[in-house]
Amino acid sequence: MASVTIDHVWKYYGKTEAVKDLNLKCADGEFLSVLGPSGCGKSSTLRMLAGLEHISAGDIRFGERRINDLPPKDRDIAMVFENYALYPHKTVRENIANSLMLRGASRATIEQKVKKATELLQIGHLLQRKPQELSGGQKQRVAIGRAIVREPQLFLFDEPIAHLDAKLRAHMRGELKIMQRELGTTMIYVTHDQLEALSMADRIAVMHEGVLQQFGTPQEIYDHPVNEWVAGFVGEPPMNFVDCLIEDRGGVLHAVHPSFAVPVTGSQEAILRDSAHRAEVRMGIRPDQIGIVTGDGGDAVAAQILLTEPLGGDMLVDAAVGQEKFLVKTKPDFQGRRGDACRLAFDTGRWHLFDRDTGLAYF
Amino acid sequence: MAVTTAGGGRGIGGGASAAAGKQHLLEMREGARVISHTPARLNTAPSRAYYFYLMLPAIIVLACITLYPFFWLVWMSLHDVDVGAAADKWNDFANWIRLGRDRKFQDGWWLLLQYSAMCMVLQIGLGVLLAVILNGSRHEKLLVTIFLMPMMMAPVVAGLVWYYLYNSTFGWYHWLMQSAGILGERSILGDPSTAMLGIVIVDTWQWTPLITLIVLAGLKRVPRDQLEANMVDGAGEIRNFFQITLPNIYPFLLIAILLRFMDNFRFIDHILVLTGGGPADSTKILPTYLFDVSFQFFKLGRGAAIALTLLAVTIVLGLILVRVFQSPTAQTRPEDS
Amino acid sequence: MFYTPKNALFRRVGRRKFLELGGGAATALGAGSIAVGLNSVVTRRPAYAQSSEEAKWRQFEGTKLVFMSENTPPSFAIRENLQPFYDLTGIEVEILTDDLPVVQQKVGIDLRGGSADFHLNYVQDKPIGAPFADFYVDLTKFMADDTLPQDPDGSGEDAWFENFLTACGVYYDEGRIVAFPYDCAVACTFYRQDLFEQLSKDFEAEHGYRMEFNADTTWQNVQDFAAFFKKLREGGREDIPYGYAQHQGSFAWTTQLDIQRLLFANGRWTDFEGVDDKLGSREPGPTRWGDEQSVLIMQKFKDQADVSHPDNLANGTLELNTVYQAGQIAMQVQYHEFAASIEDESTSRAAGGKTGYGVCPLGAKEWIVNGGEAVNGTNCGIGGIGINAGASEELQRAAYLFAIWSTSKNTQFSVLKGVGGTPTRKAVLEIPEVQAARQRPTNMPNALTFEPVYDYGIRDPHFVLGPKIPEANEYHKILATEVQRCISGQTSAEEACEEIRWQLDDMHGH
Amino acid sequence: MASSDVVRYRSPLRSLVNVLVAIFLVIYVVWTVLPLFVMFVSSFKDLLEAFKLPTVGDWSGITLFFDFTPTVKHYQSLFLDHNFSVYLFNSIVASAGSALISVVLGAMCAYSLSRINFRGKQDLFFWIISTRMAPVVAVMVPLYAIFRGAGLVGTIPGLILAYTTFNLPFAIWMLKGFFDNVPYAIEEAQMCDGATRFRAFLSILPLVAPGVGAFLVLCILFAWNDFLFASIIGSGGAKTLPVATKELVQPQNIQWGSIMAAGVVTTLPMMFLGLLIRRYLVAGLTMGAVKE
Repeated sequence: MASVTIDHVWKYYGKTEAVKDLNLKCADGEFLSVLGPSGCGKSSTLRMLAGLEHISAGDIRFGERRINDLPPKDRDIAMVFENYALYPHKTVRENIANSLMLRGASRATIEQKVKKATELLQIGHLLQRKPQELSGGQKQRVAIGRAIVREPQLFLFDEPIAHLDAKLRAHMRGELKIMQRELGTTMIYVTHDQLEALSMADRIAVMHEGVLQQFGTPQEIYDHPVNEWVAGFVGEPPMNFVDCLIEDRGGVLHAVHPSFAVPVTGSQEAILRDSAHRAEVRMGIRPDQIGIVTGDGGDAVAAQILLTEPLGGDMLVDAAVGQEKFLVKTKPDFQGRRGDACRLAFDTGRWHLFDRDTGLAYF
Repeated sequence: MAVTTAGGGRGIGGGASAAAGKQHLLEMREGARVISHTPARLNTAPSRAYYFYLMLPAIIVLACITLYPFFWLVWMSLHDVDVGAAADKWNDFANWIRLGRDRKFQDGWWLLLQYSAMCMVLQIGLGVLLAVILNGSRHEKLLVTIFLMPMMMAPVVAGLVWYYLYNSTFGWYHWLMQSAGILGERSILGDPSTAMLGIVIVDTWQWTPLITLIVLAGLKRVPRDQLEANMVDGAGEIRNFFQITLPNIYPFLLIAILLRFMDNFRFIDHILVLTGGGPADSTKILPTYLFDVSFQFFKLGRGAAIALTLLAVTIVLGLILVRVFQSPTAQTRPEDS
Repeated sequence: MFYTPKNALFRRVGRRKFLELGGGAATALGAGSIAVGLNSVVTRRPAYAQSSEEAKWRQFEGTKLVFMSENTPPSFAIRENLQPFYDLTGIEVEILTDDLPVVQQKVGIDLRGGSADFHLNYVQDKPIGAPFADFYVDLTKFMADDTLPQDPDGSGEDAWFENFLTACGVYYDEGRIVAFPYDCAVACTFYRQDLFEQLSKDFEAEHGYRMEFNADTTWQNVQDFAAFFKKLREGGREDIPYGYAQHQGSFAWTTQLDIQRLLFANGRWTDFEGVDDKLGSREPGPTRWGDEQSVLIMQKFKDQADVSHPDNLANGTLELNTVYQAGQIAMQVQYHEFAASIEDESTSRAAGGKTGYGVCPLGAKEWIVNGGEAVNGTNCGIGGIGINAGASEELQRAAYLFAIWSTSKNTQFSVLKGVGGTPTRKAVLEIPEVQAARQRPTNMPNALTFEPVYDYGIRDPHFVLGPKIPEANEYHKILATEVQRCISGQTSAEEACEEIRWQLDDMHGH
Repeated sequence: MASSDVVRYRSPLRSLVNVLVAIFLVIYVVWTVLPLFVMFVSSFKDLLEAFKLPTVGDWSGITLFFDFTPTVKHYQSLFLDHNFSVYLFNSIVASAGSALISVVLGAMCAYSLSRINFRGKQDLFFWIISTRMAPVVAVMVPLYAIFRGAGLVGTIPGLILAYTTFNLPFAIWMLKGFFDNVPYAIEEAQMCDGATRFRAFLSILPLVAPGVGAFLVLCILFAWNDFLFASIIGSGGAKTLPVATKELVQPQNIQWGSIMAAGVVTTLPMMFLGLLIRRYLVAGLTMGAVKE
């Protein structure tokens, strides 16, 4: 087991910079998820960790050991690939035992370890099959089996469940998390699916265009996104954004929009007042941080219902505020209809304001 | 639909349709989708007879130039057909029985096998090595272009050029080899123990590039993640090659081997030009012997029997080849990049 | 739109032919002449015994013929110069040329199939004549036909050089003549006179006699010469060529002739007991191979190979001449038609008086164990021109005109002048210009060889043809292979001879 | 993401291997090119110059190879004395003619095979391709007899037919693959529009045109380089370049300069064509089993 340190790492492909000055430290036994849309550099990062790409600049260390120039076989890692990468000409047993055989383990050891892994994954009955005879989920399990049988010091997962159907995906999320806890092995898990990251990881590194945006626990990422991009990327349904101006109205700073003006809270006001440049901001608020009631009046923001989407457990409401559109998540018993007037109440304790130029969050 | 697209998407030559064609195809597809909403004449599926008529000219031509000679061959092999006066008599399988004690016939098969095996070992070895080196090399395009050149040459011309190079009087290769102390004063073709090697070298020179190209095409299809998974599993490059690359290109190798094997049966141009089967019959592979028997001794009946054995083996090889053709692995397309 | 050769024939594929194609399936390679003269046109204006010579020549005016020949200079020369024949007869002749093996194949299939695409054939004595003799027209009937023109110098035995008519025209039975001698290749010795003179002293010091070449030079002497040259060369004299070289390349026929020279020279040994090789035999009986004489000569031949040019097995007649031209051997027994290429300054280093021409070496007394005579065994290939018996009578007669024209004195003379032909007609040698050309400087280099060849070698008892048997081609291959096995050390002389015996007797069913 | 991009790590061994690989490549390229180069250079040499060879072991003597006065007389003599213009024409007409016929008949047959199913289709298909695999020497005797019976020996139409024996099965086999890739829906659409069946067939030809063009060239290549058919069926009235080149090895004089010049004349056009259809070459030479 080992910690992983990524120290000022760069990756270029020709002139393209895939990863820019990445710094990360993953503690021993931690489940770290690297989250980002495709092309953000997360896979490159993972492949650099695995030794499948050269590190253009910077260092990566497992524990104290610098592994930049080690070939994959000497890094003591295991990796699960997006497409499973099973060996089609080998049986499931051979696939799983491959790494042990390559390391010259004894027959008995192999037998025992394969048995243990397949029991854990409940694929003992598939051992004699060839990969093309397996379903997607089974292939996935074999791929994972191939990784865990090694008992490596580091697991690398490259979107391992992206190709499964939604239900299976949800199931696998749980299993993977349990497995990681049981094995206690450091795991780095790359995904573009924020739900996976949030639900499974101890900490998440959010990447965008090769740059690490934020590194923190799922809760931190969700509650305190460092910038507009992270805020927009994390969370489902996505955060609402509206351009506002900060104006001092009667000694209280308000986020002002042609259709509304909402005062900030005290602690927020202190932050804003410390900031020199703050006039133009972008307000961000998650759909579940907006309260909605039908009818007019009150100090809440007046809006009109554009669309309601009942989702069973929840209901999503598209509401128009002037030219802006807000997505609101509410209870399924909400009675509004298309065209009805309604009022929105922003939970200003949990909303976010971002600098409109830099995108950085004030709070 | 009564008529199905047989073997659709098996995909021989599929990757070959040019971009322009694909574009056109897409447009046509769009068109098709719109039009198929009008149910008008969808039931006018062409009759099978129509297709058979289209097929007929080619089938007739092929039948004339293959079936007819084939039966003729069978007939000849059972009769005493040669230049003597008493000809064309039924001869109680004498032509076939004679093969049993015809040492040159047996040697011919043996030499053909040796020849093919030597060619295969050299060409597969070199071809795979080259392909692995070329694969992803910066100069891949240029080198492949260079390697194409020998293949474009008429085998007879290639034979003549090599004959010139091998010649002990004025051949530069002979001089090179002698100077390097590899060969004695005899030319490579002038010594029964090396003549076969001389021909193998020419064949290798001309056709190794084909193997390289085939293997190269195979290498492009080796899934990268399998290689990488194996690397992560702990394999070095050499193990990776044998464990992942080789099994993946195996169908390509098989195709290459079968094709070259059959070409060795088909083409004796090199041998005819270089040694004519000599010296001391050391390069008299079966087709060359057959050539002698039929065209020089004019023992047409005997020749026909030999020819039929050759045909039989070729057809078996061909059957195997077609099997491999149709195997799914060989048909996978290159990964989209 | 397709190319038709200069004097091409019009090929008419009519309805009839298509029918025949269908019918041909049934007859297969079998009997009968389907499609007689399909590619040709015959026109006939009958000539009578008493008619003028001109009328006899012109009686087939408008006829078209095809002559299938080997790609040798006489055929090229005649093809380039067909106009006189056309002017004389009004007959168009298309001359197709190919390598001898290809000519063999085509002619063989043509004759065997019973049709006649090629009305006139190049009848090389053993490779073509011996197997296909029965498919040619007996020319004697035309020779006696006074409605046909005849050569003023005659076409009988006496008109040609000794043995020639029999060699290429008579097979198995006397009285039938199937071809007229058209060209010939007779062996003689080419040697580098300049080198012989230069090294003679050294040689004499070693061997006690002068290194010269004449009619009394034996094969044993040749062996000594070759050994001497080889020793010099191995002693570091890279400029010294090898002394001798054999013809053991891939051309089986001349490869067989190469050992036959020795066999015959030493006691006039021939392959089959009681068979006159000039006449040949359909069923020659058991072979003599394997007897003491043959084993000894095989051994001597191997010894000879050991001191000869090392690449014997790669060099056929043709290649060997190139080696000689390149100045890498000092001596070769070669066919006299090659003299022209040797004497060509632009292609040969042995040109310009450096080469002497002598008869083939004499047998060595001590090598003869069968009590026979030692002779200058001289072998040859006599190429005849024969007429395909599958052609119609009319076409045969028209072809006869070409046969006698192409072998006439004037034609042979012009070929000799032009590209270096090899005359077969005695009268050619009597032409004063030819007489003069026998001495250097000459404008007919082949004439330099006439003395050893026509005046000596081709006469009995030196003349040897090799067995004329229907299986001649297979015979040549068997011999070539086994001799090569022996000289490359794969078999001993005894084994080689025994193997030849077994294979020949098997071939003949003994 | 080709397999060639798999990462490699630097190590002393690796550097050594790289050096060895580079050396091997250089040697191999030289080995590949040298015969062609010698052919090219020798075609400008006179016979005696072609005979020049340094003494064994004298490596500096290698310059002797370039020690000659270039002459184009061999090329001249080919065309002036040896009728090479005629043979060139024969080669062009015969190979192009056979390619054309093969592709036309082959397209019809391949299209049908691609569009219908019937019992024994696989067998028919195998029979078709087996005709191409058959060793030429084995069937030459009966073939020759047939051709002679039809009066086709030594004629260009005969040669075209002879080449068709191997080009037609090839064309059928290859083109079927093309047609298999064209969705039947296109023809249906055409027919819905009121096209006849034949017009529908014609309408998909543009889709396969690039491939068909390439295989036309491949057929030309095979025919052009053929020797056995050309020498036995074609020679005489329809001699082609390879046969004529071989025939320059004449009993009296092997004119190496002329042979090499003839080799250049025979080879150059095919190299050019080969480069032209480079993309299709592997598929063609492996009868479609392998695509690049």
